Order: sequence, then C-alpha cells, then structure tokens
Amino acid sequence: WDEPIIFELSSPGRRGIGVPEAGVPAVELPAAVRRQAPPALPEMSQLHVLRHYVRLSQETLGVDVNIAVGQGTCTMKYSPKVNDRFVSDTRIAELHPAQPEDSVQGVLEIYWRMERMLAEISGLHRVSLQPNSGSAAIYTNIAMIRAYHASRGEGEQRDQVITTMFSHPSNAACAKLAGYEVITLMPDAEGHPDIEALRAAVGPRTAALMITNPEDTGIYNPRIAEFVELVHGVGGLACYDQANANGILGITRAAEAGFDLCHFNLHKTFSTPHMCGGPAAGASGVAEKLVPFLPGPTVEFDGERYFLDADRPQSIGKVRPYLGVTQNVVRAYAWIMALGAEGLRQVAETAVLNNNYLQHKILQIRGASAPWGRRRLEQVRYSWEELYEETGVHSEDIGVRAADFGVHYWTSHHPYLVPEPFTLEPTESYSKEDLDEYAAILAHVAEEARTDPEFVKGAPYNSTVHKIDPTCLDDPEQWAPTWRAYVRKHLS
Amino acid sequence: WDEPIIFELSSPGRRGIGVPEAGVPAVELPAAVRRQAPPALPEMSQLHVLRHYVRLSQETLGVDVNIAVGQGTCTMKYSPKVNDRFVSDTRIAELHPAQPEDSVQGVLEIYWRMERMLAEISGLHRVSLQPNSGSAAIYTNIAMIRAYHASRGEGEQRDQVITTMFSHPSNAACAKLAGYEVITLMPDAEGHPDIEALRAAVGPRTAALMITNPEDTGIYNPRIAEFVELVHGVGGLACYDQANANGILGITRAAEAGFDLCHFNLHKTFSTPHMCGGPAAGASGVAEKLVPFLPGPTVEFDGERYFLDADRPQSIGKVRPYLGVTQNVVRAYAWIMALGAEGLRQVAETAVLNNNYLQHKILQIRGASAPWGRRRLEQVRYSWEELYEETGVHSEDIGVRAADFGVHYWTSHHPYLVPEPFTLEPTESYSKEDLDEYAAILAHVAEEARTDPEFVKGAPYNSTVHKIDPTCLDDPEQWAPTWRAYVRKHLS
Amino acid sequence: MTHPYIPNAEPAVRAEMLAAIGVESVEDFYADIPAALRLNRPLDLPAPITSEHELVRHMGALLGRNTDTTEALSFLGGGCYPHHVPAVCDEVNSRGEFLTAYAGEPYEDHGRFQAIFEYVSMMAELLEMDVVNVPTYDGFQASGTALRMAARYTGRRTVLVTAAIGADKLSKLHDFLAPDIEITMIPVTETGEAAAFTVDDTVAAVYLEYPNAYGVVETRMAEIAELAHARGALLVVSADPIALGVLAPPATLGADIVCGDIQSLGMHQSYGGGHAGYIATRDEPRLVAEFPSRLFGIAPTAVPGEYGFGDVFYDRTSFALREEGKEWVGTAASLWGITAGVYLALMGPEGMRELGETVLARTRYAMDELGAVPGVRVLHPEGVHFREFAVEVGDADALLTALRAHDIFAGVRLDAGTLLVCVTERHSKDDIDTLVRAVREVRG
Amino acid sequence: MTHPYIPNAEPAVRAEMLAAIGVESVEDFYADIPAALRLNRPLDLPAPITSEHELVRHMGALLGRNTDTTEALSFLGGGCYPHHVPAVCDEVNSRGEFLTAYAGEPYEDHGRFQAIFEYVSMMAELLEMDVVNVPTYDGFQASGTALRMAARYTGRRTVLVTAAIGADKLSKLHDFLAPDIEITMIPVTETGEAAAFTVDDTVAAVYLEYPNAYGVVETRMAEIAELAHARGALLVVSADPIALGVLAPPATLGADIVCGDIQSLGMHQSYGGGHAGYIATRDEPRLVAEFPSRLFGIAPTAVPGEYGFGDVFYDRTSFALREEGKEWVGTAASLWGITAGVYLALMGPEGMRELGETVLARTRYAMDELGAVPGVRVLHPEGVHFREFAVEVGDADALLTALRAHDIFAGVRLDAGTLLVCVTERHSKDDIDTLVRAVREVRG
Repeated sequence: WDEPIIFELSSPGRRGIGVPEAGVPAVELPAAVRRQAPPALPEMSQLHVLRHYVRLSQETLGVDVNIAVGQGTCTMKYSPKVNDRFVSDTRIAELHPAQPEDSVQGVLEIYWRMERMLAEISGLHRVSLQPNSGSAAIYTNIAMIRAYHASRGEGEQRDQVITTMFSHPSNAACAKLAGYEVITLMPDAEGHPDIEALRAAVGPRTAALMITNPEDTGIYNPRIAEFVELVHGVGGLACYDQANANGILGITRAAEAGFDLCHFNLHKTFSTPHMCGGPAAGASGVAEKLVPFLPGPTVEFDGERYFLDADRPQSIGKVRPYLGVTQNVVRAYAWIMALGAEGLRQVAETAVLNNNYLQHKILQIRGASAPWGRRRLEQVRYSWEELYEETGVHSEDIGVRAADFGVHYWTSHHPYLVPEPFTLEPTESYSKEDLDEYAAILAHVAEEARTDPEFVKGAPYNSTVHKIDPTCLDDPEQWAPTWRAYVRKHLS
Repeated sequence: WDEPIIFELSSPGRRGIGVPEAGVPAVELPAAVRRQAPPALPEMSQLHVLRHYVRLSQETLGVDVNIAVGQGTCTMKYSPKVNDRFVSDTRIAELHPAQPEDSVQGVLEIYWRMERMLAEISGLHRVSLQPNSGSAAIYTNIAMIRAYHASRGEGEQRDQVITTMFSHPSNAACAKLAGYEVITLMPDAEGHPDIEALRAAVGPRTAALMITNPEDTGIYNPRIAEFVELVHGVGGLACYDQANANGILGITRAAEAGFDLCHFNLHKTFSTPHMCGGPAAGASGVAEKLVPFLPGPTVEFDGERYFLDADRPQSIGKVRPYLGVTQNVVRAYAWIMALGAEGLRQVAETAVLNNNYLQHKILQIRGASAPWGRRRLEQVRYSWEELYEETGVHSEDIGVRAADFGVHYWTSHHPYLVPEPFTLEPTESYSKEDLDEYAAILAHVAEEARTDPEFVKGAPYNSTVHKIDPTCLDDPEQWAPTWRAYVRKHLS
Repeated sequence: MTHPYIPNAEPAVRAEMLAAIGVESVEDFYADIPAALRLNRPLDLPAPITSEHELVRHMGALLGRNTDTTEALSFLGGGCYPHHVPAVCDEVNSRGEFLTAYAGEPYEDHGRFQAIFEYVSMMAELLEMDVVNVPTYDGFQASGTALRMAARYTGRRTVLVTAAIGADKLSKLHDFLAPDIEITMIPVTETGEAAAFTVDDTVAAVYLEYPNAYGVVETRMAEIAELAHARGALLVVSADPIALGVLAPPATLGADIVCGDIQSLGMHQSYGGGHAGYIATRDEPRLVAEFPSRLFGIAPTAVPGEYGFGDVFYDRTSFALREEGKEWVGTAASLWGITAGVYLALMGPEGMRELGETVLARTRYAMDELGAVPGVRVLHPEGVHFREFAVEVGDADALLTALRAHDIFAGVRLDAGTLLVCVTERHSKDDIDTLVRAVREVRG
Repeated sequence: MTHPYIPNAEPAVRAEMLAAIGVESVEDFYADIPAALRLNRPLDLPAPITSEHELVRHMGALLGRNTDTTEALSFLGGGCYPHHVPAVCDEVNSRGEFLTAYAGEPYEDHGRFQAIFEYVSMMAELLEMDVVNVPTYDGFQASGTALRMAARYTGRRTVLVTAAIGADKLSKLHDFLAPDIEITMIPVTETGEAAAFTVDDTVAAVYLEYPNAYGVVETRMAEIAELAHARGALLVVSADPIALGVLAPPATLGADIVCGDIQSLGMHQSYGGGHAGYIATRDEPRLVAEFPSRLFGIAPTAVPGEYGFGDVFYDRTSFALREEGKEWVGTAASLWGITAGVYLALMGPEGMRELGETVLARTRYAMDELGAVPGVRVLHPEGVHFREFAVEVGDADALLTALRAHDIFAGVRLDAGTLLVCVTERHSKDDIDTLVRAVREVRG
C-alpha cells in the first residue's frame, strides 16, 4: 500500500464515530480555560479510519506473520491466541482497579497464583508483578536495593553499582538514574565478564551487582556463583537480570546461584505479545530479606479470600498505577498453566536446541562468525566482520536486505563491541524448517554481498518504502517528530 | 507471501491443539466402523497454522482494505466493527437454538424487532429471516408461491414463472428447480424488460413474475406497477428481488408497487459482512395472503414474552436448521438501529449520488460507455466495447490488470448481454476521493490498453500469482478440485 | 453530524459532487420512480442510536436477556453441537480481510481461493473422496442436493430415507425434493439402526445418517451399499466429519455421495447460525457434473511451480447457465469452510482421533450413568453411540423444567416422553455427574 | 503429544537436529551450568492443562469470580476512567500484526512506525505542541520524567507539586525523584484550585494537574505560568487529553512540558492495565535533548515524495549511551499509543468537543443532584469540574458497602468520609439518577 499520512485523508465535516449527547443542561466554560481553536485532528468516516490502520498493520511484521528469529534478546515467541480471549473478556477488560475486593476475587487469585509460580521458577521468596516492563523491573529492583541499604544506615556509603557490558543497557541506566555510580565490567578472553575486574571493583561502596546470565551474547557465565559471593562478601546485593530466562527454565534458578533479586519479562519468556513495543510487563523477585521493600500493595490470601495489603511501611511505594499490566499477567498465567513444569523445561531445551541448530547453520555461511567459541544457550551474537572486510557490506545493510525477504534482523545495542554484529534468538516457537529458511536467506544475502555489494547496500527493493536518508533526524532545523513540525519546517 | 499449500507444511507428530482426555473408560469400536488409516491431515504447530492463514488473509482483498466499488450487484459496503462484537459475545455465540424460550428472550426480541423493521421497509405484512441467503430467499419465495397456488387448487395449472434477463440468475434457476417452466424477458430498446413480451407471456399458466428493480444494470423500471398488474390480472403472484435495494430505502417499497412477495439480502443492503461468500442471510417478505405459508416456526410476542410458533399447518416447513443466520440478523438489526429512518434514506441517496458521480467520471474515459442512457440508481453495467474494438483488450483483461492496483473489478453474470461488460456499484460507504481514485485507475488502464495492449493482457504483475492458465479446470483428466486429486493426477 | 457510515453525506462534499455531475439535487436521479410508487413519509422505524456507546448499551441490554451455554450446563445437540472452538479458528475468521471479502477473482483474492481449496482438500482426506464442494448453506441443503444429484445421476425418482433423521431436516427434504422426487422412509430397529428394506429399479438413492439422529452409528453400511449398488442405486450418507477421526469414512464402506454439516468443526452454536454444508463424491465426471456448487481447483500460472486457483467445470452452474444450470448457486457459507479448514489443520490426524475417542467414551459413560437412574431408560443401549443418545424419562417437559432450575439444559425434546442427550469433549466427567445427580434429585 | 507451542519438541525432529549439530543430547548445551547451580527436580507447578478447552474452562471459572463494570454500575475513576472504547480501536489493536510486532526496523515495520508517528502527531494537534514522545509506561512515569526533564533543563533541584494529586501518583514521584530532587507541595484552596505560592531560584518546575485529582480545572494557569517563568522555572502540567476538545491546551496557557496518561483515549480499564504516558514539549533542541523516550520522525527516502520514518536524535537514549543516556528507555506502551491515534482519528475535532461538552454537563448534573441529597456535601462546588468531584458522605465505607448491594460502585474512597465520583459519557442521565436514588434510599 502507498498509504498517506492520516492528515492527508481528512475532509472537513466527516466523522468516525458518534458521541452521546448530554441530555442535561450544558455547562459554559470560563474563557480562561475554554479551547479557542478546534484541534486539527483528521476528519474521516469510520471505514476510512479502519482501512488506513488495517493497511498499516499489513505493513508491520509481527510474530504472527514471519519467522521472528531475527530480533535477538527479544525472545520473540508465539503468543497463544486463546490467551488474548481471556483479556478481551469484559470480566478483565471492564474491571476498574479500585473495585471492592469481593468483586475482583478472580483477578486477585490470578495475581496471587502467578506470583507463587514465578517464585518457584526463580526460587526467590516473593515476586511483585507491578513493574511495567523489564526495564521498569530493573528500576524497581534498584529502588529496593537503595531502600534496603538505607534501612541499614548504609545508604550513603554504598554508592556504586556494578554491571557488565553484555547486560541490557537499562541496568546501567537505571542504576545511574537512581543515583549510583556505574562500573561496567568488560568481557574477558572467554567472553565472560571479567572476574578479576569484579574483584577490583567490589568494596564497601558496592551497593549491588546487576548482571544478566546468559548475557546478550548467549553465553552462560559458569562462575556466576563466585560473582555473587564476591559481592555478598562486601555486603552488596546481587540482582539477576533474567530477561533472557527462556533457555534455563527449570534448569537453574536465581536462588541456586545465590541472587537476592531478579526480574523476568513476561513479554519475553512468558509469551505475552510484544505489542509494537509494549505494554509489556515485568516481575521483580526478591529474597526474604527484601520482602518489606516490595512495591505495594501486595496480594494476599487468608485461606478464604484474596485481599490487598497496603500497610507496608518500608515499601518503596507505587512504581505504577494499580497492581500491574493485568492483561499480560493473565496471559502469562494461562501460558504457564498450559505448559506446567515439564512444558517449561521443554520450552527451555527446545529454545536452546533451536539456537544451537541455527548457529550450526549460520556458521556454515562464509563470512559469518561467532566470537568466543560455540557455547551458547538461547541466543548468539554473531559477527559479519569477515564479510565486511571482504565486501565492504555492513551488518546493517544485510539487515535491510533481509527485510526484502519478509524477516527481521537486529544488529545489537550500542556500542558494537562485537564488530558488525547481528543477534539471532530462535526461541522454542519456530520449526526446523523455519530455521533452515532463515539461514538460507542470510546465506543468500551474504552471497549477494560478495557478488554485488552495491546491490545489497541499495536495499530495500521489496519493502513499503525505499532506502531512507536519516540525516534530517539528527538535525534540529529539519527533524520532524510530528506532522505539525513537518508541515511547519518542510511544507510551508 | 509465497505460501505453500498447507499439506506441504506438515511434519509428522506435530500438533496444533490439545484435546481433553476422556477420563472415563475407553470404548472399543466394532471393526466394521472403525477407521483403518488415519486421515492425511496436516500436522503442524499452532503458530504455523495461524501464520499460514494470516498470510492467506493478507492475500485477500476485503472491504476493510480496498475501495470495494468494483463488485457491482454485490453492494459491498462497510460492515461496522462494533456489530461484530455483539456476535462474538457469548450471549449470542454460545446460545444453542433449542434452549428454552425463557433463556433466549433477548435474541428472540431481536428477531421479532428485525422482522417488524423489514416489514416497514418493504411495506409487506410479515418477513421470514430463515433463508440462508438471497438465493435461498428466492427459493423460499418460490416455494411459498407453489404452496399458495396448490392451496387454491391451481398448483398443476400454473406451471410457468416469468423473469427478466437482468434479474439475478437465481430467479430463473430456483423457479426451474421448483418445477416451473421459466420464461425470460429480454430488455427493450430503453433497457427495460420488454412489457410487450410480458403481455405475450402472461396467462393462466402464470404462477409468478420474479423480477429485480432496479435491475443489475442499475436502471429502474418506471412501469413496474404495470408489470405487477399484468401478472395479477391473470391470477399470478408478483415477487420482487430486492437484492439491490440499497438505492431505494425509504424512497419506494415493494408494497407501493403492489408486490405480493419480496426478498432482501442482509449481507448487501443491510451491511452484514460478505465473509468470502457467506454465511449470508436472506429475508423473505410476504403480503397478508401468503402469511400462512411462511417457513416455521415464526417468532411471536404476547406482550410479555417472545415465543416460537411452530403450529402452522400450511407452512412450507423448514428451509434451514433453526431460525436463521443469527449473527447476521443481529448485525443487520444493529445497523438499522444506528441509522434509523433518516439514516436509511441518506444511505439510499448517497449510494445513488456516489453511483452517478462515478458514472460521470467513468464515462469521461475514452472507450467506456453505458448502454441505454444515463438514468441509473445504485449501480451501472458499463461496456468497454469501443475500447475492445480499438485495442483488442477484453473487459476481463482490464479486470486482471486492475488487480495490480489493489482493487476488485467484476464483469457480469453470463451471458454477456452487454458486450465487454463491467459493473460498478459504489454504495454509500466510499468517499469522493475513493471514487476519483477508482476512476483514475480505470482511466490509467484504458490508456495502457491503447498504448500497449499486450502489456495489459499479460497482467497481473503485482499480484500474489501470475497469469493463470485455466484450461485444466474444465478437463476431467486434469482437474484437481482437491489436493488429493492433484497429487494423484499431477504428482504421482 | 455526518453519519460515520456515510462519508459523502457531508453537505459540502455532496454539493460538490452534484455540481460535478451537473444536477440540482439527488431527487433528479430518482426521476424514473413514479410519484405513485413513492413513499411520501419517513419510514416508521425506531429513533436511531447514533452514538456507538449507546448502541452498545442497547444491544447489551438485549443480550443480557439471554442465558448462554457457558452460564448453564447444556446437553443440547440434535443438529447443533457444542464442540470446543479453538481460538485460532475465531482469530482467522474474524480477520477483516476474510470477514469482508466476497466474490473476488483469483488474483485479488488468491488467499481466499487457497484457503477454501485447502478446506475442501482436508475434508477430502477425512472423507477419503476426491471431490468436495465449496460449502453450501448447511447440512439440510447438502442432503437435499446430494439426493437430487443422485436422482439426476440415476434418472430415477424415489429415495429411501432412514427414519432416524431429525424432523426438521425431513421437513426441508420434503419441501426441497417436491415436486418430482418421492421419499420413502426406512424404519429403525431396536438397536437404533436402519431396518432391513428392499431396493427396486425406481430407487435413485438410499440415504443414511452417520451417526444418525439417535447418535447411533450404522454398522451395516457396507452391506447396505451393496444392496443399493446391486439395483443401480447410489448410497448417500450424511456424516458428521467430527466423528471421522475414529469412524470409518463412509466412502470406504461404499457410499457414493457423502454430505453433511460442518458446524462441529470450529463453528460456535450461535443460536443456529454456525451451519455450513459439504458434499463429496469420487472424481467421476458424470457425478461431478451434478454438483450445483462451485468447485475450486489448482491451475498452473505463467511461472512454473506456482499454484493458481480457479473454478472447476464452471459451465454447470446457474451463474453460467441460469435455469439450465444445476439447481442454483449463490452466496453460501465460505467462511465456515475456511474455519473448518483451520480446525482440521489444528487438530491433525491425532487430534481428530483423540477427540473421537473422548466423545465415544464420555457418551457411553453418560449412557451408563443416566441409565442407572430409576425411571430413566436409555434407548438403543446396544448400539454404538457417538455423542448422542435418547432417553425415555416419563414426562420430558417436567424434567426439563425441573433441571432448568438447576441451570441445566438437559437435552433436546424428541417427544412427550423422550429426550436426546448430547455429550462432547466439552462435557467433563464432572459435568455428566452433575447432570446425573440433578436427575436423581428432581426425580427423587 | 508434542506440545502445540513447541514444534521441535517432536522427538524425531529433535533427534534430526541434534544429529545435524553433532551432539548427543540437549544436555550437552548446558555444559556451562555447574552441577551445583542445577535444579535437580521438576519445578513445583500446578499440573499442566494441555487441552485448550480445559484451559478455557479453568480461566472461565476464575473470571467468573469477577463482577465487572458492565454488570455493576460504576462511578469509579481516580486515574483509570470508564470512557467508551470504540470497536475500531479494539479491532486495530487486536490485529495480529500489531499485537505481535516488536522492535523492528523502519523497513519491516513501516506500518508500526507510521501508526506511532501519526499518534504523536494527533496528540501534537490536540496539545498544540510540536514534540510528543513514543508512549512511556503511564501517566505516573510521564509526570516523573517530565519533572526530571525540567530539573535537567534548569539545572535545579526543587519542584513545586500541587496537593491536588492522587496519593499513589505522589508516592511514585517521591520514589522516582529521589535522591536528588526535592518535592514541595502547593496547597489547595476551597475552590479546589492551587493556592497562592511563591517561586524562587531553586525551583525547576511548578507542577499542576488538569483537571486535578478532585476533577477541578485550574483556571489560573496562565498566571501561574508567568509566575514560574519569571523565576526561570518551567510549568509542567499533567493533562488528560480527553478533556482537550473543550479545555484550552496547557501550552496555550504557558505550560512548557505537558504530560499525562492516555488511558482515556480508547483503552479499557482492564484492572489498571490500560495505561500509557505521554510527554510533550515545544520543538526546542535543549528541551528535546532531555527526553529519555524514543521520538519518531519523518525522513525522505530514495523515492521523492515517499515518507520514511526513523528515530529523532537517537543519541540521547540509554539504548545508544547506556548510563550516559537520559534516564532509561525500554519497552513501554506503544500499542496504546497506536490505539489512542485510532481514537483521535475516529473522534476528530467535533467528536472531541461533543464528548467534552457531554462530560462537563453530566458531571455538573451529578454534582447538583447528589449535592441535593441530605447529608451529602459536594466539595469545591464553585470550581469548574470535568468528569470528577469529591463528596463528603459521613461514613464512606458504610455507604460504599450499602451501594454495593445495589450493584453500584459509588466512587473511589479518598478518606474515611470522602468519595471521588466519576461521570463520563458512558453514564447516562438515568445512571446518575439511579445513583442518586440509591444514595437517598440507603441514607434514608
């Protein structure tokens, strides 16, 4: 579709929906707060609004339509359709969060049961489902760490947080925002975070270690318990970023490695849909000593009824409105219930099998490599360094060309510690045939890069739009973050 | 997408959904009725089934995605999304049709109210919502006509039904199937069915006149009351095919022209979605004298409760299981309620305005014409005769090329009484901009036909598949109406 | 307000369009409609509800007067069945592209053609027959047409129809086969199966149901096929495809035309709105010629290896031939065909088998348990039952009313003393036990 | 059974893949995980429900223990509002492509980029501001970030916050602004508006809500903006966009940063799961530099006239700079942004105005009617109210409980004696009368 910007579809006087008339006397607003000019919103009939968005949806590559193994670290898996039905049911969709407890026993029970299941999956004591996302859960964990140390009179002393370069950027960013100095460990020759660097970093100023494992490289750090011990040894807390938990469900847990806190992303490991980038849902798990600091209220059960406990004086308070992203809690609950313990283990094993199978196929492509050997769990950060040196084609160019074949492809977070990186994570949802096809696409593009590098650099050829010139996006004189700004700067 | 046939996606042992285990002792079937070989159905995971069908859906051009004015006679209009919600509500979706009446008062009220509204819209006495479609309603009407004449002892004598060439083929086909000889009136020089031919045809053998007005040409027959009178004059019944009622809602009715029966298509005039070709829904309206013959049971109201009346000895009986295509009755009811009398009249007037505007644009295209002057209501059967004579490009070729622009295009029913026909019906749902765009596409293709006829004949270029060779479809040695037949004939 | 459904009702646009055409008003377009035929008043309809919210409230109030089968415990079947509808079936058939498409050509609607072709192909595997039609309206229509096909094929005018058929379906057959085809009933024995009968040279078809209206599976079908074939008649069988994961396909027992309803394969009950009919035959041109419905087939395209689709043998339909075509063809029930295809693809061979086994076992369990209640007699207890069975209960209306108070819809009333009870995979053992307990209680 | 969600769990496929890789078993891949860290037992979870139907039953039983706001008559607001959700909003956000997309690049996800760009653009028109972010989590987060942006922009560490703010939101602000930003409260007068206050050179921002936590519209905003600007502070306003069809956009009254929650614009209440936050500013590079969120912008492509999309000023985010970026960015609430865009496109300027007028009028009607009940006192009756108002009722808990028995959720409890009552376009005059009648009855 060559679909215009929605403002270009507007025609005065048209309407997309009717609104109830007041049916009671009108109220005159004082001039000071009365809107003067009507907002320049589009004026369209209902079909035309719908058609516009249906066309845009068709120009969007969700899990439901593609082989979504190309967005590594995102754990793109199948989100069962049946779970969406529970969420659109009015008995979830039309619940107000301030309803009396007797009218929401069902949803409270789901929260309560979900918390117990995630506690078992992590081995930790309690879990808050309030955070809005993985990053929000990281911030929640930092806030609890801060409150914990403050409660012990060490709030000012402990002003450093240690993380690693292959942990998600939010670990560093949230710690910084919470007022901490951030120390980032670089990988050693094996691809693990450098334990010597950690030894040098820990001390009385250490508030916490925030670490992912397996890291974004897909490599599991076998000395993780030592990391935790080192931090504990100086009185710090250890916080496990389990955004990438998909490969280890039922295999190993935060508790066994000694962590005090962890978080999960329900929209990754636990299948809730990614929704174009949220709403997501995070879950923060804590060991017993951190329970008093959990966000409130918590959901409790007295053997007969479920209720909210807001009387938590040491709590860090609210991290969002109400209890959590309920829709995703419901979906994730249903997903776990459909799988059970054995199913979750199959998820993990198959995700890891798929990843290793895909790695096996990718590494057969000339020009592709994976630094630090082949030991990977659920994802791999690969490199096109050789291909780039041979052809001058960047990983980013390859990704754009891959779009012509109807698949995603992601390089990595900045900085590109792995040169010409790309990150694939197949999860358990894709079939062998899917993996074969994805590898074949990359092999095909790599071959194109060798035979006709300029062709690859000129991609896309098969997308809605052609190659974008991004220079204006960083130029304040030209950037147009809204149509209003675009009209002002470029059309008038 | 280059999506394989679903059997090609199968891999042994995979499953798309789990089924409850019995939980009670198993039953052994006798060998005589026990299935020997498992059916060769696809074996796929759930995501893969979903993905396959989502891709196929994206390769299908519904009203929601295109300017659907190109399927004349089909009245492709916007089907409001809100009405779909009522239908997917469990209080419709999960109702069994044999439930006790006290448990289905809501749905019975909708049937009852809908019947009254359609009775008012047609001016006839009662309406049955049981027929499955417009054609099924035509057959229902024929069956009632037959029962009516039989009840008067004229069943054998009246063995002819008269229809017109621009009435839908089902009028002729259903009459024939019901045992009648069919007489078809051809259009006169004005494009109206020939009244002289009717005069010649009517007589004691006449059971009924089955006629559309406006006909598939979009021309309203101003002497329709005379037609009805002529038939009444010989003791026949007059039956109005109102599949194309969209242009005359609230303007003129079956009753005013004297008709004894009529039918509507809820999936045309009354907005229910076309669903790839059904389920549709028809409505048969009858004058008082035909009420005893209506299909049973009918929905009645005693002032307090709604109930079913199955005690109708002269009824033609059931024409389908249960009361009707409930989903479409619900949708059509909600649609009328959202519009009311004034809204329906706006629907009619706007549909006619849109059609005349589109005609104005189309007739500016060199090579396009509309036989019999410009008087049209809601649709027009056009002709590319001039263009064909100039270029050798058939109407069908133009339709295929139009598909490259993401729009539908329909020629007409056989026989092609209008040479190189095409039939457009814009309804009230499309904007002026849509009509301009559609006309521009046809103008563009007509220009292509003049400059490069072979290019147009080679279309499509932008569709999922390329030009189809249909010869095998009529050859019993080669045709493959199922994959099973294809494998046997072509792959083994 | 310009109505949200009518963009060009906006006055300025309307004026602009009229001006472009060169007419004064919309009235000019209606010049052909004589004054005498005009309705010179507004239609007498309820006031419009122009805000979507108020429409939702209005409809909600109506729907609120229904009690559905997720609220009550329902054992109603008798032609419309409460099987589980997979969420993916709903997801696919509510996709706007499929929901709002119609009769496009193979290029615009390639996906629709393929999805329907795949549906007929999966049905073909289940049925072990090579030709299956694009869905007709429902099982009633499918049976009527199948019998007419048999009559046209044989040139004969009598059909022998099992008495183990629902009353409504028989009513439809009577109306649809009139005036030229005569129906003779085949009685039913104590086992619930067709009794012995004879076939003569006027018989076009013998017609059975599988399972039949009492839920009984005809075990002598192969024998009956031989009997029919011996006198040149066809065997026509209406089979519910949901049972064919465990039951032998009728074609393997000698059936010539198999037909039925696909509501079981992923359609909601929807107060009777979930029906669609199928008709299947072997790939014999004379038989194929008798289909009134559309048949979709694979065709090659300009690109080798690519699959296109089109109509098989179009020149037998009323679209092509008007009254010279076979019966008639029009808009029928394609979306339910696509949905049934999704259902079969999800289930696969194993799912269909497991489902059949669960239904067989639970049906028998329900028969045994209900049969043990004093005053309740299960009919045809020796027969093989799939999903349904009839029980004599004394006063059926009284029992139904008493159980209704327990929020149980106990069964479809067959006559004053008999109920038809339906058990599917949706009915857990607990549900059956609940029914039995309630029956005991209200009869105690 | 091979689980429907795990295709390669099928044993033969699994074996084939292991063989291709050349390893014995999946265990080999886990070699890096030390034995001591292994969980050497199955997880202790409930038994799986592997059939979809039984899962639906299980969930249905849980959901059945909820009573939702279509069953009871709810006047609950206080941050989560019962506005009508147009069906087209649900249709668009349930499209699988949008629902299951994530963080793709502009070529694969052109539609997602455009839809979000259009959302921010429509918000920009409503707000009359040029820069609007890709949604953040919720209104709480938006306020927290807006205040941090103001602090970074001004280099100051105090913010003055209206006391007419919800307790939960204030709790979040306290946690989020700690340790480096201090909050001072601005008291509220009898009219429900901000009382007079002074601004000094340490103040980064004055923060107001519009309408505020009592439903009162601040009418002195322009004055307050001048006061703040005179001392180099910014005016930050949290505004519910649903009101801006009738209320003046804060930017026109002098606000520098406007923020808030968009739940009102087409999201269901969903037990608090429908929130998303927006932040808007003028197009001033120094201010834009302080956004932590992504901003999408138009960019030209190789084809003239074609619109591409991309990230504006990416090198301020934590994705690009880790701890040197602004706050953090992660998955937030994009789909609710797309939905709000659909909502605004459906409503258009007229719809937003009509809705605002209806809400204003019905709120006032409810205030007048409830205020006339003996023993009920409406707070801030002189203020301009949009959608909410507080009432003193004596014993709030007793009243709530009594009305609950009438299937009425009468309001959000503010304290032992006060309720916050919410009225939207979903509450008809009849609904309000029903509430008033019930209050009279239970207090009579």
